[in-house]
Amino acid sequence: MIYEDYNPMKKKMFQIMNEEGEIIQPQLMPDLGKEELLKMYRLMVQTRETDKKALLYQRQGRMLTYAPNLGQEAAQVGSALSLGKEDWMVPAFRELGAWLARGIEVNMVYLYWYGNEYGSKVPEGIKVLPVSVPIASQLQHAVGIAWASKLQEKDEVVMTYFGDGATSQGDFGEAMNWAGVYQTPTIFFCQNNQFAISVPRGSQTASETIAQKSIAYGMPGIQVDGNDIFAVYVATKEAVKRARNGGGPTLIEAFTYRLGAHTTSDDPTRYRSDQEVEAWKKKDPIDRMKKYLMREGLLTEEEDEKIAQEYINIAEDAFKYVEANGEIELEDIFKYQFKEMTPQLKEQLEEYKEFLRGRGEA
Amino acid sequence: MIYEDYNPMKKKMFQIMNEEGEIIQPQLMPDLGKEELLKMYRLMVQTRETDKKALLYQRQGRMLTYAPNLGQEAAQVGSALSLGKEDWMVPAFRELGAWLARGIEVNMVYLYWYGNEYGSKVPEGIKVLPVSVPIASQLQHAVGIAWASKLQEKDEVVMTYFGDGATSQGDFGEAMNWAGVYQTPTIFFCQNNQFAISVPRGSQTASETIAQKSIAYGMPGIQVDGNDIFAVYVATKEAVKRARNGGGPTLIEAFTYRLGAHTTSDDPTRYRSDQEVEAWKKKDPIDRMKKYLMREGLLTEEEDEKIAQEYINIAEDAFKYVEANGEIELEDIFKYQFKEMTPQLKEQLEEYKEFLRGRGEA
Amino acid sequence: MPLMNVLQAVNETLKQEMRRDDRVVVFGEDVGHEGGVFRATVDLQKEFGKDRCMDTPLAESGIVGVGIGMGLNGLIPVVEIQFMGFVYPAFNQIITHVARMRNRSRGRYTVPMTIRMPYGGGIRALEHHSESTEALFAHIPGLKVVVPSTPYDTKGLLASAIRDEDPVIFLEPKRIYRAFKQEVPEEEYLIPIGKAKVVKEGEDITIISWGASMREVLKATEMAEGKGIYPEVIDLRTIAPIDRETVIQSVKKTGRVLIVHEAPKTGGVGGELISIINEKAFLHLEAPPSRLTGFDTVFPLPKGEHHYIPSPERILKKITETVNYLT
Amino acid sequence: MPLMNVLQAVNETLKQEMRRDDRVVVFGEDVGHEGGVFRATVDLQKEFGKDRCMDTPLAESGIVGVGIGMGLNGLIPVVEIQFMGFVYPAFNQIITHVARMRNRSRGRYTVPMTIRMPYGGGIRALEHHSESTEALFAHIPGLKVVVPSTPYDTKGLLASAIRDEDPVIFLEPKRIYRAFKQEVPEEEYLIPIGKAKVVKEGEDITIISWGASMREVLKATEMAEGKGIYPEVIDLRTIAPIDRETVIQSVKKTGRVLIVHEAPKTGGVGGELISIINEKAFLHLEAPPSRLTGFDTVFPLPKGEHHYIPSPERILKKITETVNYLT
Ligand SMILES: Cc1ncc(C[n+]2csc(CCOP(=O)(O)OP(=O)(O)O)c2C)c(N)n1
Ligand SMILES: Cc1ncc(C[n+]2csc(CCOP(=O)(O)OP(=O)(O)O)c2C)c(N)n1
Ligand SMILES: [Mg+2]
Ligand SMILES: [Mg+2]
Repeated sequence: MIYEDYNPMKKKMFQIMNEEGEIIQPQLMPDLGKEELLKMYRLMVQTRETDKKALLYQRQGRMLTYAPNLGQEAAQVGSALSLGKEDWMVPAFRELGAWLARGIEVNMVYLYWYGNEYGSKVPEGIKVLPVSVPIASQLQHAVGIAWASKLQEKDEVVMTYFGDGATSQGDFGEAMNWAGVYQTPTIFFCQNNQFAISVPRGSQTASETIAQKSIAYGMPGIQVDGNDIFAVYVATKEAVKRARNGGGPTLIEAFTYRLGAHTTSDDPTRYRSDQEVEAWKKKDPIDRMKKYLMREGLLTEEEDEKIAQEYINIAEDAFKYVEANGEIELEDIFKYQFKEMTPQLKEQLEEYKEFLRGRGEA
Repeated sequence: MIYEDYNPMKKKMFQIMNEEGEIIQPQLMPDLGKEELLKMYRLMVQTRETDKKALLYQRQGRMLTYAPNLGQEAAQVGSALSLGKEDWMVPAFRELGAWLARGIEVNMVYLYWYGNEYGSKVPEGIKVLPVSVPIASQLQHAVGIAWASKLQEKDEVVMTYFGDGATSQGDFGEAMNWAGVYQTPTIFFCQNNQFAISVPRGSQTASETIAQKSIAYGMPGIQVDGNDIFAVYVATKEAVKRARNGGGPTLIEAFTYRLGAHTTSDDPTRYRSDQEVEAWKKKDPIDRMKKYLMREGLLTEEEDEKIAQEYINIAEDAFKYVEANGEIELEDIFKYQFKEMTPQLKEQLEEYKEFLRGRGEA
Repeated sequence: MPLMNVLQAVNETLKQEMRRDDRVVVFGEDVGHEGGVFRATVDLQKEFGKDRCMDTPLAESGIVGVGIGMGLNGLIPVVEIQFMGFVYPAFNQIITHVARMRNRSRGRYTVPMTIRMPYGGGIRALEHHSESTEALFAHIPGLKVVVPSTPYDTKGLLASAIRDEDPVIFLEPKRIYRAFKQEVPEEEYLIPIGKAKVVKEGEDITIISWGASMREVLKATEMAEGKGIYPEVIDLRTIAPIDRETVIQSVKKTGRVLIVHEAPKTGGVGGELISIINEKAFLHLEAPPSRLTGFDTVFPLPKGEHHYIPSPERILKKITETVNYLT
Repeated sequence: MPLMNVLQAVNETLKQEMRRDDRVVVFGEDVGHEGGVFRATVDLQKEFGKDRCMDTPLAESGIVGVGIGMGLNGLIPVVEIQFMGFVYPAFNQIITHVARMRNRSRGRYTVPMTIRMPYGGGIRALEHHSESTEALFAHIPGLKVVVPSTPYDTKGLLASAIRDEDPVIFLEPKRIYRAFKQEVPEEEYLIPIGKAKVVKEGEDITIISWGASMREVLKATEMAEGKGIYPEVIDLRTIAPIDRETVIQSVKKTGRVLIVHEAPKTGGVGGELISIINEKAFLHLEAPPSRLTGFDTVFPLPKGEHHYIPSPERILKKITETVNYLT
């Protein structure tokens, strides 16, 4: 419906709720009950609180590099909630909100950023791929998973996440093109957060929008207000439905902003102004939905505080768990190269253990 | 002019001369005198005769794999003639017509396909890069050359050649995107000859045209009748002019057809019908221009035959030269790895020479 | 037993594995309708349909990257890279994902993919069509690298590669694609990955090689025997992980070693073999282990090709030198 | 003389070379306005402008491929790959073009590019930020590979790399980017590519290493000296082409060798060194040349990192074992 009416060349961003939390396109408002609305909101709040805690632990030197996602909660949560349990999510590295929405526990996420591979051992039954660091490479996997689903008539849809910077990589073009040719059920969900580390979106591509890049691959594309969770949810939901019905892939540009640093090693004041950041803070996706919920009588300040506290507690417990259980077993470094260790690996492990034994360390 | 009026989404191919050699858009006809028209025609004929001879020698086992370009003469010659001597051409591997138009002698071309690296030692003063086999990789070089030209205010323009298949490669997207960002004077000239070896254009991308891929990179794109040398010439000429004036890159899709095999190792009857080939033969670019020239009184059958014979002779002489001078010097295998041979290379060469000496071969 | 060449053995094995397990899918550039530029996948699309044998867009990173995804979602991809010289656009996918998915996810996700590539020189081809860069793959933790040298081994090794739950780089020496035929059983059999083969027993020197070069090695060996030198010849078959046991056992017997490969000398697999031999059989060495390899140069265009590939005569010379060292 | 760390030496050298030759341009992801994620290119854009120091789109194949073009058209590109782990998308450009343009065109075209990359482990980083794959480059004919281990060498080697008319892979051990300072002359000087350095003379064993590992090697050496073992220590500095003369001369003196590198053992540069030593100094060997290297595994995430990188204690153990071999 919305895709049929939408032409990315007209450069009009798709929006349902404005910055004041007002519904400006009521006819497009998804049919969600109180519980579902609160679930959305809660997930956004959890994302934010979990993120804040991670930053705190990092600053205390208890966690390693961390990639914050402040400001991108609506884009992540709204899109991930459009998926069914049978569907796949193929992330980059900044998708905390989508991880949580898919049912991954905070323990796991923290374990990963703590520097332990077990943080990537996604529990059975949850179809989420580990963090993918090499920019845009995961898009190819998303196409493959979707193609396999189609070939096996599994009816799964795949949502893959990437940034504005990722659109410059060869793998972006290859994956989009491939999805177009084989009409795979893949949703390419670009979080255009306006920066690739220090490089602004305008220096990344001369294309006026990311959405219009869909034209090169013969697939629908849309630019949505990434800070409007309803717009994100509706646009992804419809793309998921079309994909599931054999209608092929979609490119969605979620227009948003990274309010924090690129990672904890980054100092964003080097490349952007406070004004810009302040202007974007006014578009905060959580504030916006909170206004909506309060206006609708679905949330009080008090309840809101309680929700936040709940997730602060969960985050603290999770990190306690990680600090108590976050060390790795030496064997694990060797055990997962192949199904079975090669003689070389066994020998190297043994030699190293002997060294440790010699020092009374093993 | 033509680009301002052209919208690739309208899927209308740009044409000046129809299949009967009639000028259907006289207002766009380039202002060319008899000599220039005949130069165009002669180059096309030379391309064809040189190609035919190469195929013949190949079939006789005197030349190696060869990539014929039958049917693509107008696309190659028309585009290459739009360049000035100061400009660069960055080819793939099927651009015989463009090579000849740039002033490369048949000797060189044959030497290359004879299996001798000296065939790629482009003479000083001619700005043509060697054949580039890895599909789409040369597009990046074309952007770099053009960027260097811009940064050094050299006013050179770069025309790079590639096929429809190349548009699926990551390097295509990266190069196009980069050219858009830095507005480099690069013309991306895609010979859409409908096949990448056996894979038809329709299986290569879901994009309805190659031209519309330009939209993803914020640059103008046009689909031209690649068998209409005037359309090709005018479209490239205008793109070159705009590039030279700082107006940035252009994507040109020359809609054409490979009438011959992919290479001499290929059997196209495995993947396409005789009817299709016959239908395209009717669009032959040389016939078309010949009709035009004869109608305009600029060419007679007799003159035409003479032209062909002239180039047959040149081709035969060139191949004679190559057969007499086509062997390589052993040292040359080692000499061009670096400016100076490393001790390792010297040793390996010496050891091998000693072996040859031991057999009385050196 | 039917007679087959290497190419036919590839084709037969693909068919066999596709029949055996309908999760096996084959794709790559021109592999579907056309049956591959070498015809290794001919008739697969006919027999198994367009959902099991697919033509792909011209994009190697895609072929491997999409293959990863297919492997993660229930299929067993056997992909073709048209020539080894065109695998580099896929290097990022191979190194950063194919080789790492199991380890990264602590076993939750695996990539049961086989990456087939025609490899090596000797067919008078254009640039990039003749290289042997097996050493690049052998250095990457998480990859197995296999090279058959006969039709018989091709079948047994390729079937093992496809059934392996981990990724396997399967290199097909195109110089011998059609060079000779051999009896190849119709029934299934597996040759284990990671096991070298003593092709010929001997006392005087151990020659280690693999792939197409095995033919030159065996010719040289015959010539050596004519001179009273009896080499033991090992076909390594798996480049990673190397079968150290077979190698060491032989070197302990002969005390002398020659490694023959087509790849450039510096950084080639020969270096690794020599190091292993030093580590495990130092006291048995009676001469410096030697290498006969490609030069440290780009593989020449056809007019220079004959200089590059180690010939039986050059191998013989090295054999003689190594055997005569200090005797 | 000013005191500098490795990072400052990189930055100073880039400035010096850009001042000296206005054909030198520097570009890569975040290198312009931001000055690089490690700040190696800080202030370059300020001093030389946006036409000499540029931010690029996020595309490594582009960085190298576009760099080739710039090199062909009169400029001297010094490009940065943000981390070595992200160079693989550019592998095709490096292997099929950077390393081959001179040879392909019989000298008509050359690629005077320097490709800088932060390299190696030890900074507790995310996946792909810690690898050492110098062996992959060292195997490719047409590439030179350089790794400095001190601020002083960084300056002399980087200047040589930039002035080299052929492509140079310049690997910067990020573990020691800020680890220590050294006096570095303000004036220009060049350290020749292809020359190793004897960092410490000794009799008992030759230790060969490069990059960040030199620090652990020197610590282990001190510990060994405390036990009365006197190693000769060689900083290889250039990985390709290897300075065989310096290596061989030392081994002939000591008769024993230990090679230390952070890359996985199998297929690492250690293997090539051992082979060279066998070829050139076999009769001088009193013990099997040994290797202490990274494991044949993926480089672990930070919680496992300390196991992976060869420590002084492990180096010492190997030294002792090698020196005590059969004595
Ligand atoms: C292939 C590759 N090159 C470089 C990097 C280093 N890097 C990490 S994140 C990043 C920027 C990504 O920008 P974008 O795609 O917009 O995602 P965002 O960080 O904004 O979420 C870069 C350059 C990388 N991870 N992978
Ligand atoms: C990276 C890479 N992959 C595969 C090949 C093998 N190959 C050579 S030509 C070709 C098809 C090219 O098609 P297209 O770009 O349309 O050009 P055309 O041959 O039609 O001129 C292929 C797959 C190659 N040369 N490079
Ligand atoms: Mg971004
Ligand atoms: Mg084509």
